[in-house]
Amino acid sequence: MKKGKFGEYGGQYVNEILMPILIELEAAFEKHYPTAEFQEKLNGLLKDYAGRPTPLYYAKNFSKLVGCKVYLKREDLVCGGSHKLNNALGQALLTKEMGKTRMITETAAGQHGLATAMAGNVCGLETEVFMGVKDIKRQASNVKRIKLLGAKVTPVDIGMGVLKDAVSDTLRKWTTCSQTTHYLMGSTVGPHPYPEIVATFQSVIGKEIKEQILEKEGRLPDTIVACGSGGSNALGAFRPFINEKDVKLVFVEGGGESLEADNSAAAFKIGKPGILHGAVMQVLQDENGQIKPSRTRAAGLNYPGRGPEISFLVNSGRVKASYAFDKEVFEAVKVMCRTEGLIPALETAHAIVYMVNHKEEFDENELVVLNYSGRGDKDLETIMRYFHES
Amino acid sequence: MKKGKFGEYGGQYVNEILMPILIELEAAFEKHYPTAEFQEKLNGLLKDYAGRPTPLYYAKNFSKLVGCKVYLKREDLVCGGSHKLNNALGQALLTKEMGKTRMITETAAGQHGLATAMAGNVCGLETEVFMGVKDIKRQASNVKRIKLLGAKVTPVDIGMGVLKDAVSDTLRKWTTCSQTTHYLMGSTVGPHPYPEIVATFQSVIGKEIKEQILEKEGRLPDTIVACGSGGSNALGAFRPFINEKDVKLVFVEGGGESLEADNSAAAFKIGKPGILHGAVMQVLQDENGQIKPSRTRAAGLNYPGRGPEISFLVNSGRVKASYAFDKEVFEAVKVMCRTEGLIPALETAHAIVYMVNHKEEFDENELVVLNYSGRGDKDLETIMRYFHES
Amino acid sequence: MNLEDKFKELQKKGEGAHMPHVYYGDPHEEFSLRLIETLVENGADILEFGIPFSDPTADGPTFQAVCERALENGMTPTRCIEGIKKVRERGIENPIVVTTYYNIPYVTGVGNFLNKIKEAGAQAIIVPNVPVEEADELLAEGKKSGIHPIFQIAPTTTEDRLKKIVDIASGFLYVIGVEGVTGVRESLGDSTLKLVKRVRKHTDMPLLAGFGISTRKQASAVVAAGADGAIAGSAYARVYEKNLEKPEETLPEIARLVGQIKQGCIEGYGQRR
Amino acid sequence: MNLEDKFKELQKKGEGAHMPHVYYGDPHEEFSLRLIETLVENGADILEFGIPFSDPTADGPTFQAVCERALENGMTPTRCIEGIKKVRERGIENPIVVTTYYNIPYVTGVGNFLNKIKEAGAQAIIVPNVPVEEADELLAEGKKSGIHPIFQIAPTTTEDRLKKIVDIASGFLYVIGVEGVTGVRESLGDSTLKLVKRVRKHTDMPLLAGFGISTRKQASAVVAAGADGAIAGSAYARVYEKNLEKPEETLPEIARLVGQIKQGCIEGYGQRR
Ligand SMILES: Cc1ncc(COP(=O)(O)O)c(C=O)c1O
Ligand SMILES: Cc1ncc(COP(=O)(O)O)c(C=O)c1O
Repeated sequence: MKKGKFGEYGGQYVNEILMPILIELEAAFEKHYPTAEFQEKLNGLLKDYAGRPTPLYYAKNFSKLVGCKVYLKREDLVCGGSHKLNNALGQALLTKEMGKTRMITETAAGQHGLATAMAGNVCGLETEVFMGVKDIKRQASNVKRIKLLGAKVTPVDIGMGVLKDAVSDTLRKWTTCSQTTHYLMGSTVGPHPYPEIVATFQSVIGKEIKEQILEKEGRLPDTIVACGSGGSNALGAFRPFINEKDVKLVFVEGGGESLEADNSAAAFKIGKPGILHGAVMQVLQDENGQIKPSRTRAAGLNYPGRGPEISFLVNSGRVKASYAFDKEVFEAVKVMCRTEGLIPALETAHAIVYMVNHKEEFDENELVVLNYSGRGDKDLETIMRYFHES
Repeated sequence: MKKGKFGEYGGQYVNEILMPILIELEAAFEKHYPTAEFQEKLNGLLKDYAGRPTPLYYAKNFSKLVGCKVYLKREDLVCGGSHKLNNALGQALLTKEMGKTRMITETAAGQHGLATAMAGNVCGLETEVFMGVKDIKRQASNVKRIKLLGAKVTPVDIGMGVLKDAVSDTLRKWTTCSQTTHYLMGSTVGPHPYPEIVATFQSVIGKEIKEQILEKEGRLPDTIVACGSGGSNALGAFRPFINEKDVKLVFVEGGGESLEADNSAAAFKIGKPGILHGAVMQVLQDENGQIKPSRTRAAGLNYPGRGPEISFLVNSGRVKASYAFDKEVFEAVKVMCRTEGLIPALETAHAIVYMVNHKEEFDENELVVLNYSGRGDKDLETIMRYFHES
Repeated sequence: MNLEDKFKELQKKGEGAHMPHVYYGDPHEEFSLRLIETLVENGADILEFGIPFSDPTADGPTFQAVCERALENGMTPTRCIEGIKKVRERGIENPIVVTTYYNIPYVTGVGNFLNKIKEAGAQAIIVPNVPVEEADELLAEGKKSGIHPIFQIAPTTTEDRLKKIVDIASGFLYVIGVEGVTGVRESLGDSTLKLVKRVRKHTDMPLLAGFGISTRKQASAVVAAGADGAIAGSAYARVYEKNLEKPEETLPEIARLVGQIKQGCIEGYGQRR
Repeated sequence: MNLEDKFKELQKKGEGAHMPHVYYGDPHEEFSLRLIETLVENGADILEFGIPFSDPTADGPTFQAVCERALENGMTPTRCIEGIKKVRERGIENPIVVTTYYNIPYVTGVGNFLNKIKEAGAQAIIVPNVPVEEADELLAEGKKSGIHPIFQIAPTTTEDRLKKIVDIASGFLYVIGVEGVTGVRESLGDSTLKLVKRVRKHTDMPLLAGFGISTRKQASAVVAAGADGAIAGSAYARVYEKNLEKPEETLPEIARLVGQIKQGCIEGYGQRR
């Protein structure tokens, strides 16, 4: 397969201004990432700043409920509350290596924006975060966090004022400052080399899962379940298992209110291949190729595209795609709260829905790892409002 | 020294109803805690559920600012966002061993209430959390979390509606249900055996610090700084170093608005020994022995008493007591945000103030461990409001 | 009159004792004095004289509010001790049992404090947050000053502890019938009666039962079960707190109530076997 | 008329080319047609005919709004292609360069799409998000259908890449003078002029400079620096967007503007050395 291509997916569909920067980025990544020096810095930060390795927790009460053995990979315990920092720290270090002094990015749930601001401060880099006006409103607490850390939050009010629009605007901004500024892509999307870089930095999740499950159970899991939109936490968990053909991989995307809703976020169910934000991906679009906005209550899954690699893996049958509806998601939050005392992020709760909905399919000895991508603090208001109103 | 006594401090000043229960608790702790079985369960939960060991992070940027080498002991990364879960998990397991089915507790910042609700759910125990009406208001987000986890939150509107009153009411409630219900004391306060139990469960912090600093620096730290009121995070960090006479131990309490303010929380500065909530402690009181309410913007430090052990250690000169004023605390939050990308809890920020205020005293090779007891998510509103208004 | 003589006198008369509990200074000192007079004139045998504390953890909502009001109005331990003197000056000779939390004597010095209340005219002290384990100083200083430290016994008290308590107790034993704090309760339940009987097996010392007693029937029941008397406190505060502006107006009602409860103590004594 | 002939004609006349950029369908189709007529009648040599896309990442706020309005009003790629036909039907013979983002041809099939626009009357296509690395299909299908894929060169373009682009390009080269997106800019800066000169060293192919040009002076400067013409787009949208209710009323102003910019192209050509 050509570099940066995953079957028909991937590529570098950006304008000429950015191409040389992407080439530079790829070269920098290939040069620095494998060095012992870079690895030492990265692993140092992952361990001491981010709190890795994260536990693989045997969720006894939840297991009982779903009738098989479920381990939670606790990315919620990563500093900042989600897996996003794994990647942000890596790219921040890379930014330093490239001699750039600033980072820009976009964020929806705010988790990636927060991670970027944290990584920026640790590495002494200025940061600017683009965020759709709608997301600014519904993820208010993360906006506060980001601002408190001293990052600039730039509201994006074009389009629907959500992630898709924020990515577009960040790309535009990047064309004006790419020589001094790194675009810290937050998921396994965008033009090559981003999907590769992000997946590589996130693979620490899967590497740990492998070690930990072997230590705890002496065997690989039967199934790994992860939520996602761009796919970074899922690929992070899946990558070391892709060649382990006996390990079933399940990706759960946002179903929104219903599949019939014009703007369900379930791109694998109702989207098709298309080109957005620099790559061919599975993407929600109308019959003319106009990208459709997605809609789910989980801001972090509210993106119309699926990254090239996860698109390819689903398309080729290696990964099973599923989806969860908003209503189920809120109920799943409650289930996890009550059984294990953990408030999951709305995104993460999508993976929980999968387990609850497929109870009958698991037998009691089945070993499932659920990539518990983040904690629900950022969603607290939304969750409380949902249960209050409904 | 008599069991449960720390010099003149400590003891079991409770009414007869509770005495037999305290004796039972002490026996249960002495019986179960040392067993391999209990240790295995506890360590399993600490590792896989709570996320221990927490990192010892060399805060390079912050170190530069204060002119010595500062490591942060990252209790903010413990599940729930503070050190409180270390103790809550331990006592929840103990509750199970005693055959009790419920836990009650009080909380101020909400961190301990949250930890109790989490530990309760994991261990299958019902929980009820008493909380002053004033704290319910200013720690609204933690109240939401606790409720979402299914715990009952009981507002306490006697007195000033703060922690002191909540402890009193929990003690009262406990007298009505002590045979089925464990009072999960959240700090190193209360009658024996609580101070001992809580300090023992929290000592995991100091044990890890010792191991980690030896690994990283090949020597013990020169100074350990911790904030506190009851003293649980401080004692957790200090205990394994108490006999290491070269390690300076600093305890930072809440100074409130100013020492002159009638209700500053600085009990070591302006309190004296007295009996409250079951033990002799350093406590804020008037000349007649009436307990005075404390006041600091950090809800978790807003308690008029200092636990018996920390009272003794300060009184005997082993631990140096210091304090930080509200205004300094908010500025310290900002300093940590900007240098290290971390939003500290207002409580934790007291320890940060100490470092900032004593800059000139440190030389560059000085090795300081700052027990970073919790993250500031719960204080986000308060912090934003402070910076907005001032 | 000392406690011993009082109990002897009542035994001779064939009556159970009634000890009303008053926190001094709520809503103001003058009312407390008149309340005490009313109680004594209408049936009280012994007086439980409470010194308000900021954190009365053994007290229920009624007495919490009582303490809070008294402190807000400037009541202090020193003024309370003066109050005992005033009670004596008004010619009241019934035994007085001071109740307070341990921090109050602790900050004054326990011996010092006991001497002061003794001098003012008290016979005993109840410190609910001092169990036998912490009673050494109270016992020693009590002996020196001639003040009886009164100990409590609860449903949770083991046989072992019961023996220990009986061993060191003097004056009388305070039997807490229910698991909980002070305050009026609808029904007393079997637990109080059972506990009274259980304690009786270990000692001939006078037993006063308290916590939750507010009616003639309840008083009668505990005395019938073997107690030598009944304690009621919140029951009275609940009457006058309804009219804090002019609490004097409630004194007739309180007079009736204390008479009834005392009547219960007398009836119960008659039903003893 | 094809592009080659157009450039030859202009060279003969000693004029720089002006290529205005219009997104078709904003605020409605009829206006777009009249706008195009106005532009062509008053100075446009070549027409950049934009097919609106939902996520025009190479466009600034003006053209983003333009696309959004056109799509909201129901414009589709199919209707755009019909629109090219209509332009031709109105007798406009200037070369037409279609601009759109790659998802539009991608979902129709690139060859299919190019055939359609060719058939409708277009000569070339600009796809800003297709760099040389991803251009294989566009090149192959362009050759088959007779549509020139136009490539862009930016200030960030390395010498290496410049050679590669020059190698595969046909029709003309689109020189992006500034790092950024489409949209009016106060001043052009040296970068555009420098880049034009740099590119000129590598090729004799026609160069059109764009991004940020909105005045006679700017057009004149880029042509004087060696470009064969100037592109302006947002400049025109900025005029009619002020009166979206009756955009026709702005056509006289647009006529003046396109005349001036064309004048700049002519003047600049004269200043070339
Ligand atoms: C907690 C959490 N999980 C999952 C996601 C989805 O991102 P990805 O698909 O890159 O894993 C997000 C994005 O914000 C998130 O915050
Ligand atoms: C983050 C944090 N630090 C410190 C404290 C103070 O408690 P302690 O004195 O028991 O450590 C609290 C109490 O809520 C807290 O939440």
